[in-house]
Amino acid sequence: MGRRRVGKAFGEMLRMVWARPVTVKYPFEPAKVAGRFRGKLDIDPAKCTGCGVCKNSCPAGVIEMVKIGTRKVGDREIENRRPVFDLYTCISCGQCVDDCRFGALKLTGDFELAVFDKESLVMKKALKIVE
Amino acid sequence: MSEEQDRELRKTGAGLMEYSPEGIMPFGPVHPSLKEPEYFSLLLEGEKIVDVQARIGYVHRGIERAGQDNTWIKNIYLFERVCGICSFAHSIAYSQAVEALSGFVVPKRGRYIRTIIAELERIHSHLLWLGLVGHWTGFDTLFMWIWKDRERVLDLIEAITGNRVHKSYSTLGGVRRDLPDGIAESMKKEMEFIQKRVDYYSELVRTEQTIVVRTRGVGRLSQDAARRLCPVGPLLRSTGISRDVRVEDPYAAYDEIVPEVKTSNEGDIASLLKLRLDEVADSCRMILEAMAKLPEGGYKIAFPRVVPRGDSVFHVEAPRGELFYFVRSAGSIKPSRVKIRTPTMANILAATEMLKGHTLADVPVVLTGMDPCFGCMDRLSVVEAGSGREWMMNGEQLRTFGIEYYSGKG
Amino acid sequence: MSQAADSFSGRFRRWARKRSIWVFHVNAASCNGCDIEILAALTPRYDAERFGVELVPSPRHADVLLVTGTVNAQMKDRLRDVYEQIPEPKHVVAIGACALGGGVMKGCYNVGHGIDKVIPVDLYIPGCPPRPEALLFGIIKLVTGEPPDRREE
Amino acid sequence: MNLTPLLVAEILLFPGLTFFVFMAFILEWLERKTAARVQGRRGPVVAGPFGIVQPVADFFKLSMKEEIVPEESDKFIMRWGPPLYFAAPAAGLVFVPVIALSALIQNQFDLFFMFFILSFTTLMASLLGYASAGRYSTVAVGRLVLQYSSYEIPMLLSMIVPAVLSGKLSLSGIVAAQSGHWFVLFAPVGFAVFIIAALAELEKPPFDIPSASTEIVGGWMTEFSGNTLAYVKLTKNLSYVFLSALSATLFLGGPQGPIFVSGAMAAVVLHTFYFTVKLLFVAFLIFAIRTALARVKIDQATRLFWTILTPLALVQLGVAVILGW
Amino acid sequence: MDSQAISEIAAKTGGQAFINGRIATITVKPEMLRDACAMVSSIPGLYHLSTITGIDIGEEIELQYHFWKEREFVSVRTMVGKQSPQLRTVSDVLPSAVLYEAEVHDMLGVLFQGNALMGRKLLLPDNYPKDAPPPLRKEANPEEIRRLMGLE
Repeated sequence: MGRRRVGKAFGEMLRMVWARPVTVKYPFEPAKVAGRFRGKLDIDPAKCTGCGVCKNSCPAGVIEMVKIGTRKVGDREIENRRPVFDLYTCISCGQCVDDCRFGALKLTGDFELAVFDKESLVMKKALKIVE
Repeated sequence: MSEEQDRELRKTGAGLMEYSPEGIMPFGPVHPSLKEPEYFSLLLEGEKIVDVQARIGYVHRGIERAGQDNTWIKNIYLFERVCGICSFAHSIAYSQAVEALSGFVVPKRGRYIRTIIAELERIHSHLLWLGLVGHWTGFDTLFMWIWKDRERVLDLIEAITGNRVHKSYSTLGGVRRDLPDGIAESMKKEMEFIQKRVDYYSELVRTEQTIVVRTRGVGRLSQDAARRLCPVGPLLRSTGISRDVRVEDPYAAYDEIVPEVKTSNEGDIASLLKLRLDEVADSCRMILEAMAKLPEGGYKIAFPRVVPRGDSVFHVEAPRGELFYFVRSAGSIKPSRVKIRTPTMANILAATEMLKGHTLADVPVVLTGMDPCFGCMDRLSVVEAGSGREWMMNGEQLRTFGIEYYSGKG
Repeated sequence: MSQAADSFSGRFRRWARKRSIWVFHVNAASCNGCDIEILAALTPRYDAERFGVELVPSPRHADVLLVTGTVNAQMKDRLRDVYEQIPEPKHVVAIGACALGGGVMKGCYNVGHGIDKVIPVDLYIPGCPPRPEALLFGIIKLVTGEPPDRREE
Repeated sequence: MNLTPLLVAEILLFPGLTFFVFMAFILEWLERKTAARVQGRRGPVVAGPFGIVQPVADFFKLSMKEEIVPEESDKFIMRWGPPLYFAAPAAGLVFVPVIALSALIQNQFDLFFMFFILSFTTLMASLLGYASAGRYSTVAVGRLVLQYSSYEIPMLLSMIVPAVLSGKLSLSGIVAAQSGHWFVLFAPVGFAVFIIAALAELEKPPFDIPSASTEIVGGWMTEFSGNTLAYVKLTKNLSYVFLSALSATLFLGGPQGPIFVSGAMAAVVLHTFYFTVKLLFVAFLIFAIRTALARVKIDQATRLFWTILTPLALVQLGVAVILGW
Repeated sequence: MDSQAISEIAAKTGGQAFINGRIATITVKPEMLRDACAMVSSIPGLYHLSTITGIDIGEEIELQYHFWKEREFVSVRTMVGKQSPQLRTVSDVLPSAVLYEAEVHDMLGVLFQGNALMGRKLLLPDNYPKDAPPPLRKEANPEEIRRLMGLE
């Protein structure tokens, strides 16, 4: 242990002058994100069956099942439902992805989500395709 | 006081202060010292603190109540968000309390991985705190350096868990995913880097005179007071009482990867600096040891949706100290009561004790010294912005006091 | 003022505002996750100062108010006070799932669902918490994407 | 003193007000950029090449913002205080020789005027803080005055040292007496004391006690906004220039340099060059100290100034008296 | 754990001791709570009061005082009626209980006589609706509370 004095940090400061700054180039260059990064939720509408498991597993109550029509199974009318995601309040935990048996959901690495209007973050993708 | 006067008083202070009608003027709750907001009413005499009272609750959200309405699994994500800094400690404390109730045993690999993440989190939390001590004492260079190094720990956490802050990694019955491939090498590299930097920082904080005069002998807590007020974590250990949940009541894989409990007899902020840096170094060692010993096999078991009836008490050593969970199950898909006692709640009394007799300039240092996490404390409740402090005194009084104090001195 | 001079001063004003963004941060009952990410955005790795972002201690100095957390009953008035103390033109950025819509705290009894019910919000940055890069992206979008300038309205 | 049109132009443009305001912006930029560098970051980048106009953008943005004047505050002082505050270092800089060995305006006793300017700046700051009637401002003003009363004595003592060495009481006279041997060689301690006191005057760490943001928010500037804030910030930077210029003048020989040429234009260029280099050197010195240290407490600062720096400055003064004699 | 010491305390305070794995529970009457806590905390090493848990169990409010030492927990348990729950404070023998008691007071409305923090809010907002039950009581409705506080 060295002697106590004022200005112990000078040495390191001088060293830092010659070291390269660690600042990333973002936003001038794309950001490097870890492969596992949990970013924006995405749905593959083709795989979604509307079972509603994701709705039950979502801790933030992001998912709402919306009726988009009916289909006939035998002689019964069954409601066709598809999830709508309020992505602005999604916490990207990935529980719905874990629980989806059909592999329709996945978390992308997308994080550039800032918007002026939060309603534009509501993801209605699953509804459109079926229509 | 008339309503008009009341309104007048509210007009100044840039909206940063609260005003209470008894002629008491607390400072806060929105205060620029970043991090969290807490509330202490300080009764000042000039710059000297005569008495301290804590008013918490600016971050109170009501998480305990919400936990009773959520299913067992959803609660992991909820409780994790009690606090952004020790989020993993919350999720393993809760998971293990529930696992203890149902009697399932987590596979060894899962327990090792939990240990590794918990230690990574300790490193990140301690470094964050150390940087903030730099910030609060006006040493911004130190703050920047430490946060620069801390990013590398966050990179590791992100690579393993997928998020820098809220790990969402522990689940009932283990961890959600296995460690990614090739993490061992980068872990080794980063840990060696951190160890080197920690050596430098502990040298720096022990020998840089301006830091020493701000921390030595400041915020002293005696061992007696510590026994009386029951603080936890580094604050307790800094008074010479060797108590660490990881050693005394091992959970996860701490029975095989044994931490070294550091203590100090000084009980002041300077000793806390040293203690926390030593703990970071020790965590690096434990992570490397755990990576070397990492057993093969499953990392998770399937967990039922219903948890058997019973009470469970569990605690873990979060970066700030003992984090306590009480879980009661009525045998349904929801807990019937979850009680969380966060480390800051236990430390707050000790901190008010530590503040007495110091001056205003010591407040940030002492408060950061205990590493407050008001988000945690009000958990169920939560915070506000900046660190808030209040000090009791009305404007006129304060002005007069200030003038008298300074003219007396200057 | 002549047309040309007006457009010059207008352009100059926009130029200055785009390059000097002083932020004030209010934690309205958040878990600290977003707060430490805001701090991280200022530290060497992300260095928001590159874009003229500076964290100021008093709302009187600020241009942009960063709000994290689901605002609770105790913080509600504080938040509104702070908002009113900021001189025009001012912008509010809501950060994190809680500030946008309550996030995982929706079931709690002491939270509001989104700060836009308390003060007007110009930009929303979702995420729990958003990465520092996402914050940089948001701030730049805020100043270059020409958010409504309320003073001129 | 005759005010000729040329002199007026010199006072307003070069090397007067405009030049020093320009230097103030450049110094702030350099300070931020260098701080960023030693902290491992880049600092301002987007405003102009390498972010060089960042301080300008800050200044104009602030001046175009709404100004909020607290209702409790003293409106008169809030309105007229900032120009006065700004005028203090600006007036002082006119007495500093830059382009020649003698200043634009000189007087036999202008060192006393410097004393006055230094006190006046702090006085104005405390007046402004007090007038704004915020509680944080009030605490800050208390600290400001206490700090002022402790650094003033060593600062003035160390400023008298060059006067004693040269036997003159004007800045131009002191500069003229330094040809070939700068006073820093005879009075290194005086120089050090002056630099440390300058840190306190400028409220930079470790003496940023009156504006410690983690303790008392914005210090005495908490309640300012818009235009007032812009000018207050500019004045702080101008004071930075002023104190750097003053120490370059008093201890480092001002515009004196090793090479002299004949010819008026060349002499102006060289003198300005030497002066700027010295000014930047002192600014960097102040800056390096400020970056490497933590803030001390007010009682510690007071103790430092009264028990260590004042005796040191007195000893230096004694030595200077013997040397000058 | 000293199961003997535990049962002795139980016997002295007229309560029942129950040991389940690493958790020992002593159930006592509210009047004896303070004595029981004092006795438990005087067992060497057991001075650390982790927290006080309050649970609304329908007719009554259950309070558990958790003490901790090494691998063992000792919980002192008592029940108070829900109508006007009152207890004597233990903060004079266990100073660290002050905040925990205040928290239980906030959350469940239990009054601890002698605690300095009674009657003021610790965690709850100042404008917490007066007619709403404390938030952790079973009858409290989070939605309703939010509506009353104007958070909707």
